[in-house]
Amino acid sequence: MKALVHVTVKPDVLDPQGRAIQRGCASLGYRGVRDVRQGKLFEIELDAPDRAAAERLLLELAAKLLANPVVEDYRVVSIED
Amino acid sequence: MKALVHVTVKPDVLDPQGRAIQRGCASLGYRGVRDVRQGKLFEIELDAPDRAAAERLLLELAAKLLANPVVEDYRVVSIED
Amino acid sequence: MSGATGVREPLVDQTLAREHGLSDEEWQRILEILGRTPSYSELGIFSVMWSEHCSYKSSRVHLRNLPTRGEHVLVGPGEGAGAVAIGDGLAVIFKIESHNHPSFIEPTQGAATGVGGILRDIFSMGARPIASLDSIRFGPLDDPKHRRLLEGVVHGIGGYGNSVGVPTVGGETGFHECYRGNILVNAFNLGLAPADGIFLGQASGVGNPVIYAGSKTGRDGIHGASLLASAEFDAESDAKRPTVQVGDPFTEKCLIEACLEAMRTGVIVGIQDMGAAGLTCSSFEMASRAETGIEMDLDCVPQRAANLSPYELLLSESQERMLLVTRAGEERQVLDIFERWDLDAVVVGRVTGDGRMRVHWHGQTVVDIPVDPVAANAPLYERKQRVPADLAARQKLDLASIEPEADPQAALAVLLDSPNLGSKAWVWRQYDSLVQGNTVIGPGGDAALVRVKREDGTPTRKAVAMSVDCNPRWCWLDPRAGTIAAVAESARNVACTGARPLALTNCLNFGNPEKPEIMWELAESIRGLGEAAEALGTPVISGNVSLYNETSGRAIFPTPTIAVVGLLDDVERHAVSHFEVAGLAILLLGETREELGGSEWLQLRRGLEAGLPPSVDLAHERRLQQLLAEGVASGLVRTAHDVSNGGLAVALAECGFTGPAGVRIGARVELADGIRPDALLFGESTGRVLVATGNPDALLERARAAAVPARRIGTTGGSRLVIRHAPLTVLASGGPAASEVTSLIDAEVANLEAIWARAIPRRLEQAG
Amino acid sequence: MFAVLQFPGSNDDRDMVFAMKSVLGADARLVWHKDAELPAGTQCVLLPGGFSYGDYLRCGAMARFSPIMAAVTRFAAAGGPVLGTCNGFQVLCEAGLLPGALLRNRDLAFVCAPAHLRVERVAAPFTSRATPGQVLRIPIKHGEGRYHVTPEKLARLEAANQVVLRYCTPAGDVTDAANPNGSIGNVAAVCNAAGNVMGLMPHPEHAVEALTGSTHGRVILGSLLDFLGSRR
Ligand SMILES: Nc1ncnc2c1ncn2[C@@H]1O[C@H](COP(=O)(O)OP(=O)(O)O)[C@@H](O)[C@H]1O
Ligand SMILES: [Mg+2]
Repeated sequence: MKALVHVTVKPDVLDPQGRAIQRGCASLGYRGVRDVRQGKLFEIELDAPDRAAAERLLLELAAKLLANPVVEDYRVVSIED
Repeated sequence: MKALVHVTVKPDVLDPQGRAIQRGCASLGYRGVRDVRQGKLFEIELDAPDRAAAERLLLELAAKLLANPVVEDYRVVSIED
Repeated sequence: MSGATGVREPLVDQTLAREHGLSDEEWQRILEILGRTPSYSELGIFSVMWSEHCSYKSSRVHLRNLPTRGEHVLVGPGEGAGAVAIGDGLAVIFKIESHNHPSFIEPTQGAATGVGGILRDIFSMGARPIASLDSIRFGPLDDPKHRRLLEGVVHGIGGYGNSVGVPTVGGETGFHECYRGNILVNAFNLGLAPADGIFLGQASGVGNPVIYAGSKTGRDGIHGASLLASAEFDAESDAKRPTVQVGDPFTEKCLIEACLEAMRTGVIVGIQDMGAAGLTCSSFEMASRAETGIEMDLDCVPQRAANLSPYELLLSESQERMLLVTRAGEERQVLDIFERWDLDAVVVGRVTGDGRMRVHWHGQTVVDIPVDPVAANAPLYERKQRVPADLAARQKLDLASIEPEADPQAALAVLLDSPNLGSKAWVWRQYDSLVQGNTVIGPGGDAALVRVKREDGTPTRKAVAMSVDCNPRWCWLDPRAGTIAAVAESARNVACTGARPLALTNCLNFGNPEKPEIMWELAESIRGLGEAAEALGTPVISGNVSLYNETSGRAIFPTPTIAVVGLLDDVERHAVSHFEVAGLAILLLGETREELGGSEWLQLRRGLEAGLPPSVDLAHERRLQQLLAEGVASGLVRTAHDVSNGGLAVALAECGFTGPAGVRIGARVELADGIRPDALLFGESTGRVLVATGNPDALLERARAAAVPARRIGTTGGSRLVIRHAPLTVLASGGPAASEVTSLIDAEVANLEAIWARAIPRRLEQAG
Repeated sequence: MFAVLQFPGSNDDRDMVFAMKSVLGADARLVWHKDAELPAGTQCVLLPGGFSYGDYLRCGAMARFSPIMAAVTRFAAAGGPVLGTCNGFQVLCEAGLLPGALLRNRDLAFVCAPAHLRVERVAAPFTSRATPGQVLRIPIKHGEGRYHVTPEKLARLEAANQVVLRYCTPAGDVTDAANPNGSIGNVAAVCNAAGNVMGLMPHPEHAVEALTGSTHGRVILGSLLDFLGSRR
């Protein structure tokens, strides 16, 4: 199976990368870009008996390894066979 | 509007991060995780007259600023009002 | 053999050979060597092995004449790097290499993999890498593209070097219009090895196993170094672009530790990294040096991508890979060590005695060619040379017609604010210069100084000094003289710490050698390199040639980057390049002549790049370096700073503010010479060093005995830099009258520092 | 005996051993991350700087799962002193042995420079040799050293005297300009509630010899030595 996991910085944590990109947009003339937050994307290929099991495994993995819950949120975005 | 852009490492390009994470999963006992590729996720808030215009702008931005087209692919995943 | 491999491969013929960069004569030669048409894989091998990058076919006839031997030289050019004994049973191993073309395409990864590659050259010889330098050159910073290139390259060098735990202790950063289409990224590394424990890239011992270790092979960089670095850029090169190689410093760090550990088992016979042209180049070179052959099975090669063809497996430039030969039957010990570090390591072949390279894949022989004609006896060219038609015009400069500087203080500000003379701290603050705990002088001094610690962690009293230098404008005005000056400057920088220059390495960055004018520049430069190396007693122990540095027919200035390495016997006795205390006498060693040709002042204040570069007196340089070594060892010299770009005024200003953050020390200086004041302040006469000493008389006496011109010009102290001028004519009539002494510069050191410190950052902060 | 952990990608491991052993004269030894137990006689655990596992996911994220970390957690729970510098600090945060997280520097660039640090807590085992308010000069070198906790959490840490060092000016003033990475409250070092686990971004092991720039690192490493009473 193929899955996608999103990891994002919690809203109250400063994201200087996102800010720098937003400023970069502005200086390139893209004034419409009001806010940018940068997160991580994981494309994962895994073996699991079914989608429910896959989701359990992915959530566990995200909580333990892919994200640092002190500063990051995570969610499983898609699971495909 | 709110949009999501995915930036991923091109398939033939080495992704040391992803490889290290895959190995990490294996050593944590998650043997089912066969491959991991790490990419970037951008949550963007922007003003645009309509979705088509937003998409045009985002693709332009991705090519110029968010992704490095020499080693990365990008796609606009969603645009919401 | 061709067509028998089961994969769809293109038909091999002369047209395909041309597309592979092989000339018609080279194609004929291949047919003669093989007695048949090569297979596709074989064609690929010939094309990379005979590329400029791997074969040095344009430069080798000239490089042959360089002095490469010396009392202390253990290994000269030809191996991964050169080695010099430093006593205590230790040797330093060092080399510089270019990664220009990949860095222009993808600055971060290009620069990162450049660092990775030079590190492998060093540790593959049994040395622990202990210090890196980088020499980087870009187009002007008003071009947003070059701001991004600078940021990317620095990010790449730092990202890789910091992560592998090797300090980057110095370098140089330059900007010039001529690099707009072709930036330069030269990476230097120096390692430390037991003098009797140096490993060579030799596949000796028939029957010994050949081991592949490190990262898996992917499709990265096929024809990367070889073809990219052997042809000019043009609009089409985008399409031909190979998959960019990505550096993996974590794997490299593990590879360093695993290789050094494996070398201690005593079972390794030979080892080399897979650099340009990957598996092909490393196996051919190792077999060629040992006069053996190799038989290899590509199916054993660890693979990252699916369905790799033999052609791709042989030519991939995937990073962080090594090829080793061990004693037969004892390979297990080595394989176990790699496994402990979680690295792939597998036996992929055996050493044979028939002088052939035989490669199998899916049960078929895809390559069967004799080693020597491909490696040791690659084609060599004595390319045509021609003096550039505009050389006389470049060199023409009538000083009398150059308007004298009316506002020296403003000129000093302009010089300090130029990206070439301004602070490079923006660059080197992003590099870990401290890891390994031996950095006595890091970036910011004339040369870096690194204490020597044994592999078991016990410190010695010794230190190694190193500096990388080149003035490309001088080399463009006169390639031979410019190269001599680069060697002299690099050695002088090293001597300013108190160290004795030992040997050098070089990276010759030039344009397209098929153009006779470029070939002339290259030949002249190598001639100068040889003369200077000979005269200064610093043999050339390694190096690298990077040609075809041009875009759309416009070549870079000739840029022979020189890195001299020196040895200091007692690290506690060294000099720094800034003023440490007030109240010391300032002496100027060497002579200031009326030389403004090729100077920064002439370019920045008069918009001219012309004239002859300043002359170099190599005999004087050698005496000067000897004097510095003695002066430092005896404790007389506490500060020694080379006078280079921007001349005496810039050097004096730098002495005042390049010490520890927040420490500023001014100086009062009086110059009494009969030459025009702008040449006095901003001329770039070579062979000059500013020193600060508590005992000027003793030092002057030593200088006299050493036949080095020296004079006291002032005293350290205060918060201002004051430079006054008392023309000689006045002196002759009985001492300067107060009214005739003119104040040329009178400025707060803090203000000068502020200008200097912002030169690069303020340009990077521009929008876009 | 000081156990200096060696993860794949550790860089300052050998430097830490050098500082403890060759400079301070203590017994120090490298301990491989795949070992399940600390060597017998371990009195203090040091987690060195570097880029464990390349810092590829997040700094310290993977090292915390190394087999040796379970033993370190037990050692810390039993009150044994544990010090993490730079990457070691990041590992301790990831492992939950210290509060907070270390994020990408405010200005996004790696920075290698001397830093001035004001001592906020004078106590064994890490800072007994310091005086309150003393300013130490110790280098930093990191790309991800921005200490983060919520402001409320910071207030609790401060109230419990868990902030050990803060970035300051040479004169000892804690200012925004003296903050090299954007850390909340200029925090450069924190300890756990029990006071036996500390993490700091600066590198005391690179400040033990005048020859290489500073000896202020000895204040911290020497305090540990005093605590162990193992000076030879
Ligand atoms: N790219 C770089 N990497 C590391 N250090 C650098 C770099 N560029 C310049 N430096 C350092 O900045 C200082 C000034 O460099 P430079 O102006 O070339 O000095 P010099 O004229 O004495 O050769 C030197 O100490 C040098 O090592
Ligand atoms: Mg220089």
